[in-house]
Amino acid sequence: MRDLLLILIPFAGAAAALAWQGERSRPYLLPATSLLHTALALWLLFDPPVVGPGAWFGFDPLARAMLPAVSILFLVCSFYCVPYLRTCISRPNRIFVALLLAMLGLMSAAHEARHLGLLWIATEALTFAAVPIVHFAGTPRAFEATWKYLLIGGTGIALSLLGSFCLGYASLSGGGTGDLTFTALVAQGGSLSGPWVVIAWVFLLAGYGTKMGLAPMHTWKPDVYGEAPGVMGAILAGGVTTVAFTALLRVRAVVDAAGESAMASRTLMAIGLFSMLVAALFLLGTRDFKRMLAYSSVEHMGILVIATALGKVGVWAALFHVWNNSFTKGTLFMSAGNIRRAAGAHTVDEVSGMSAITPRSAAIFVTAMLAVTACPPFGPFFSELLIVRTAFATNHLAGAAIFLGCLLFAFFGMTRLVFAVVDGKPRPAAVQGRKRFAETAGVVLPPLVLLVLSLWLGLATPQVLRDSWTAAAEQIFPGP
Amino acid sequence: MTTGSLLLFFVLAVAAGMAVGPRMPRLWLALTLAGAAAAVGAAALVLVGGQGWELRSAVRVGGEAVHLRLDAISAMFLALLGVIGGAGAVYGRGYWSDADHPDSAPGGRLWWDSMMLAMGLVLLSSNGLHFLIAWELFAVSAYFLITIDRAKKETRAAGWLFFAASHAGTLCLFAFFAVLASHTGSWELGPVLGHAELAPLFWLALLGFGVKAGMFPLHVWLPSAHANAPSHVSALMSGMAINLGVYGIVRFSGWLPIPEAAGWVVMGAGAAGALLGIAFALAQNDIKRLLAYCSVENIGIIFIGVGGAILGASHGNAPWGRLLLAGALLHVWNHGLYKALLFLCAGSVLHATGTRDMSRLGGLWRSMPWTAGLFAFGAVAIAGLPPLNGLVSEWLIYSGLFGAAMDRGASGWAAMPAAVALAGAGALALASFVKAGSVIFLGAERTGAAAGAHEAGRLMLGPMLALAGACALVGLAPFAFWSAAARAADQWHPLWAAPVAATPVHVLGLANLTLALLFAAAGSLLWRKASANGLRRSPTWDCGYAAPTARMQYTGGSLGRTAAGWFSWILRPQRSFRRPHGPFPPSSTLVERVPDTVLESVIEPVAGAAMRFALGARRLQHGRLQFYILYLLGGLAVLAVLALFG
Amino acid sequence: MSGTVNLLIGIAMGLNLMALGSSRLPSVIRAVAVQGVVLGLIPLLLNQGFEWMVILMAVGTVFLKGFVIPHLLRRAMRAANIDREIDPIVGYVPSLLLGAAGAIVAVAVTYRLPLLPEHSHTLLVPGSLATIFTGFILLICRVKAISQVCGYLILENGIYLFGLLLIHATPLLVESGILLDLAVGVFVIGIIADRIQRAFDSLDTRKLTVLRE
Amino acid sequence: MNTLLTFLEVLLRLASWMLVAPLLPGIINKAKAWVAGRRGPPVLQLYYDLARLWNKSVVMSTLASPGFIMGPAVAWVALAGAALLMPLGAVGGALSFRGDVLLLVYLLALARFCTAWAALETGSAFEGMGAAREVSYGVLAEAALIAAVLSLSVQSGTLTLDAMLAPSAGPGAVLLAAGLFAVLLAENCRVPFDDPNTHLELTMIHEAMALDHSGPPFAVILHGASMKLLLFAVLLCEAALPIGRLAPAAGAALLAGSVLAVTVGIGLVESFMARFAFRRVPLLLTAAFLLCLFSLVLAWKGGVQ
Repeated sequence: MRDLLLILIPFAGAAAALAWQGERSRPYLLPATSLLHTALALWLLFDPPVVGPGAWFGFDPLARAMLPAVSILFLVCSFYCVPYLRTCISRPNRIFVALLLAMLGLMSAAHEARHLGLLWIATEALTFAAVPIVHFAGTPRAFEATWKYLLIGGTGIALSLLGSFCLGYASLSGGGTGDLTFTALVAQGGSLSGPWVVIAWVFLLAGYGTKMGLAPMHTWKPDVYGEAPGVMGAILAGGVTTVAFTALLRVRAVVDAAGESAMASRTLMAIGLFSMLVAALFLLGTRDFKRMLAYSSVEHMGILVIATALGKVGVWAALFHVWNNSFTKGTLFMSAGNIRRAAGAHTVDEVSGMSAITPRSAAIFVTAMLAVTACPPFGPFFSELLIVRTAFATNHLAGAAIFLGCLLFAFFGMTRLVFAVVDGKPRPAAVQGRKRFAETAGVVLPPLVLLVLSLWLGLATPQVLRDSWTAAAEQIFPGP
Repeated sequence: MTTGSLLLFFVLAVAAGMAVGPRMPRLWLALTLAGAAAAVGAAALVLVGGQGWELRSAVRVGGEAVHLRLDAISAMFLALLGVIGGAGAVYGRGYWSDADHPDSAPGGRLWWDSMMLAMGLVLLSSNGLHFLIAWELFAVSAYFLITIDRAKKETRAAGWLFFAASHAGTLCLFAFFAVLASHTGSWELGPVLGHAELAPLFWLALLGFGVKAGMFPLHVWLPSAHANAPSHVSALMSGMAINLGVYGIVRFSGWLPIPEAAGWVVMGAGAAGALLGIAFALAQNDIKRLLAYCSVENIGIIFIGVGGAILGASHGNAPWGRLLLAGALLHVWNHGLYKALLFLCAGSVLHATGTRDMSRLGGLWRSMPWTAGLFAFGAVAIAGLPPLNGLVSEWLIYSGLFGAAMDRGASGWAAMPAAVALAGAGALALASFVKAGSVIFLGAERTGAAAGAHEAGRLMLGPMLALAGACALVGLAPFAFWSAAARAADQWHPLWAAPVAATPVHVLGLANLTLALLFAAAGSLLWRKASANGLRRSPTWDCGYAAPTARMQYTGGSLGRTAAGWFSWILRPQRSFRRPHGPFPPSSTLVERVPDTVLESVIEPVAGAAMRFALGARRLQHGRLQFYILYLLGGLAVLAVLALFG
Repeated sequence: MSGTVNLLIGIAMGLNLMALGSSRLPSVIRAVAVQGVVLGLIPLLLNQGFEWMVILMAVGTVFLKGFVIPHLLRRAMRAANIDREIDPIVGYVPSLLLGAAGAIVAVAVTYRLPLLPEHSHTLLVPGSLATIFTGFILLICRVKAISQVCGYLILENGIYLFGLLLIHATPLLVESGILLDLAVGVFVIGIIADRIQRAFDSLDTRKLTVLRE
Repeated sequence: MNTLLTFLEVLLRLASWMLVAPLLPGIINKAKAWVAGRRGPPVLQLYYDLARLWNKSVVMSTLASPGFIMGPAVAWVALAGAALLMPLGAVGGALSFRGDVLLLVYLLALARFCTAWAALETGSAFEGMGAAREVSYGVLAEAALIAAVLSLSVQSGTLTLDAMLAPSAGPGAVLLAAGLFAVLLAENCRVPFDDPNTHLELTMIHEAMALDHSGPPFAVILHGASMKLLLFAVLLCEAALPIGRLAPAAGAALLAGSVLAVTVGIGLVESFMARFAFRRVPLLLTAAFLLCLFSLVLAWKGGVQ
């Protein structure tokens, strides 16, 4: 029941937001609701419920290993939203608040969904719920981004639906009932019809890969992350992508049960490395620090997928990396949002010397950039190092080499851009920005909190999280 | 006082220094000095007492139990860290004072201590994960320390180059430690000579640590970084930081099985670095670039020793191998000491005149006699001349190489060329420092900048004197230091039990001492005699030329021209020369620039090609939705092929 | 029974070609609408016995796909006062040929797939594959936003068709949820198309290439 | 007692080195004069010059620092120390230890450093030229010297001077002698590298560096130069001939004779050769270096194990 509450609370909040009248006070619903949500999520993390085998929704080990990260990220973002929405009070925020909360609910639902169809429904709904927030700015650029997001995302989602049907049909033609709950599918295991499983995997990988933003299905990402509000970028990059990743993990469990494990690893490794390569290439020459974050996100999705291809330890590392990615990406997006609003632009051609205008945000931005490029002692360093180690241990020498090479090039690109933005002489436009944008605690603390969290996660990973990841990895790869 | 408590004090003091540094300079200085002293003390306890210190704590950092260890090898480096860290801190207070640099000095103090702390932890940590953490923290703080003066564009560029190169090296170490851990099953570090399959790992270590050490040809970042950093930072970088690369290679070549070719490659790289590094130095006109290239040379000398040790270990633990390793370790010390001294001298010159361009200086000994004297002192030391410390280690390395040659084993073919290269490098170093010293300090002031110079303040002279004193100490009483180095050499390789072959270092020390006394005696005697005979001052006799001017002096460029000309095939100097002609010639100019060939002829073209490729690839993101969907379809197709037929 | 189904599917496939071949937007929209209606009816034929839930679903689908969304699209079209697709990326004849080829390939592929006996003699699988392919062609080859929306609709029709394979297996609740989602999706897309028309005062996606690299 | 004896011996050797050294330039000049058919200056000319200079007053450039006077002193001490390290035939060295040969090489380098530094004190372009040439050719000379020493030590399997100089250089002796002779000429600025009694400053190395020196410092420079010449001559002879293996008397005689021969040889070279153009100097030095290298290879191949 508690796990269903996790889905219901945000929807209740959304309903409240729709009904709420005060424009100024409505944003406070966000932190209020997500506080409840996070509290509940943490309670569930420490004291996981027993999930019935046939249950459609449930806080099973996989959900337990990921959902709290999303919840915490959302909590921090919601605190950031309050001052953000106050600055653009001109635009009505009813839809914004309601849909953001609905997204939280849908993300919880997707993470907890143990039925392929429901998982798909939640993901699709999530996609469409994000639309109005993406073009919250209301500029033509925002509309263009939304359009691409919709059509590419929609197509991808459609493919994943096709994949889900194929999986169901695999069960049917394997003599099963076509029951789409993961437990049933895994239970049917070897008797699933092989060809259909493979076809299903291809469609699902492509479909949910589009949602994750794996190359070459990533093309919507830079546009959306570049145009959407920073906090939205944080939630997309740290929350929505993890939903798609959960889906892939759950499906992978089925595919392995059907005895197609090698095929899955092969495809995952390939698409992961390709994503990292593309991301590294685009990061090398990028000049727009918000689109840079998008490519960095593509890179990290690639890292997750590669880790998933490496077996049990890899999945453990991947789950670790999900947390790190959520927190560091959140920090980056929020601090970048501050800098963008102060500078009034987001390409290095128009922005420089921000350490003089927004010293705190600039410092946080640089630190988070170092963290996300695997500089110790922040979390990503540990997870990525573990992934490299696992890759070597499983004799993926070439894979590991490419992995490290891409990390290096990504580092080159990101450091160059970020230092160019932070150092140097401030532009006159930004100097006026001093008046336009003040670095209040409300906009500086949230990213800082996430940064500290990621530091803490790296140096002293809590045992309960380690256990939860172990349990989740066990759920994906049962047995030794 | 036990080693452990001293080390704890070091860590706490420096960490506290980080905390208070930006706000309270005085307290910061006290804490840093105390920490440095504690580090030296701990190292001394290990080096004299002989037994190492080890701590296995239950505290877990990043999921790994803390495991610290200080043996003679790491103690050698820790002691140097203490000396240079302390001296540089004092110097920095005078050189980079809050008065001159209100907005960067506080940050500089913070990063200084964090760098000291990180380097100390690198030396202490005996766990791969923690080693990497400390290593990267060290790189990051070095970056921010090099670029505390972020207003200057070239400083930022130099810093970024360092950061990029160092990160490339770090990723090699990622791979190195990851493979190591995946084979041994844990992040714990220690001798694993059993795993013969790990031998190829040595190359990864050589790359990863070689970049940091500035081993030729991986030194590309070094000249600009050392030249553009504040001088006390250059001293710390060049005197200590690059030695950590040496530490890594020494450490892991002792603990891991080693491929056959390793010794040859290391010694070859060392010899090449020694000769070419100093050739580049000779051709420089920027005093700090000259010193930086000279670091490349000295690292080369050290690597000659290390490579010889590796060869010796693979040739039945020949005694000359020990000699070479001990010599190399001692040279780490010596180089650290006199290179720090020289960078501080260069810093004083820069501080007094505002330029690093030697051809704008000259005659500074009148305005800054102390700095001039100390620079000459450092020049004698770095050229390996008696009676100072450079001689001791180079003498040891020579005798090791001669020993290898006298064995007439295969390794002789590595030792003999190395010895000759070392000789050439030594003579070139002498030439470079005759050039640097004379052009900066002797003759007449070439420009107003030089004329307006002033002697460095007390805070700056003190550390310089201390370092000079250390150089003299190693030179005149080498035996104590030799025994430390020998002890470290014994602990290098688990199979090396027997002590290093006895060498008459004490005789050398005696000779140095006598010589020093005689030099002083003869000098004063001659001076007395000259003044007794009557000493007149008159303008320099320029063979009858009526009106000599300061611009007629021999310049640095012309001083180095002949010898540098022999290396023009790699130096590739860029000259722009407008000759004077006609009866009434207009102003003529000669601008000479000696870029780093490896950087500008190898790295930059490759990087440029990669960049062009990346920029070309960006066109794929052209904003046309239809093609994006086509990409999606294509990805789907490729995945299908991979899944069905892969 | 399955004869009728096959007939309807055949009609749907024909409508694919019509959508591909016609340059006039209204006729494309009409094709999509009719296809929606036709496919909406199939569940009624497929399931034995009388389940009011299924009927409700079918009616909903027909209403949405056949009337609401087409109406929305027509409005956007009129607002932008365009009624034909101008110089598409791939011409109409080539697209037609592509579509036809796609249909043939779909039929050919279907014989290679391990189908259950009760499905092996229906056009469900080839029809859905062909329709999906048609949808992709429209999405890729057309430049007017509306044609792309139509492409997306056809794509979803194809998937919906494939989903009918599982009509007995999957619980109706899930199916209806899926249908609802699809409908909402198309609806949102339509709205955004409308907004774009207002923002750019055109529905030519060639104008939507500001964001690049 | 024992140390006292050693001390006395050292003093004795020092005295003899100091006294004998100035003889060599005189002999060279005599030989040149004899070839040219002149009477030439007396053999003891340098002694007179030194004595006169020692009592003259000093003129010092206004630009020069005390290093201008320190330099020659330190250089002289370094050369004297190097001379003391040299074994004298069967008598051996006064203070010899493993690796003393390297100290010798470095003492010569120190002498070079000090002379060049003192020369540059004045800021005169001519001294600059001299110093530049000195340090540049020093590179090749030092490499050749190390190669020679290396071949000797490989030959004899030891690192102490008197052990490695006692026997002859074996198969490579001739090559080594030729190489060392060239190095001798270069290091002591004789024709064909330099012409000690030219008066065209542009063409000088050693003389150019001493242009501004006068009085006692100049005397010290000259005397040091002569000691350096003697040192190289002794090194050459002992490397080439098995002097150390002979009976003391015979050894002493042979040493004296051979040194005399070398000196006269220098004189003959100076009378029959012209000075090289400066750009050809490196070639000759490289040749010397290669000769030493070949002798090293020979020593490596054959010779006592």
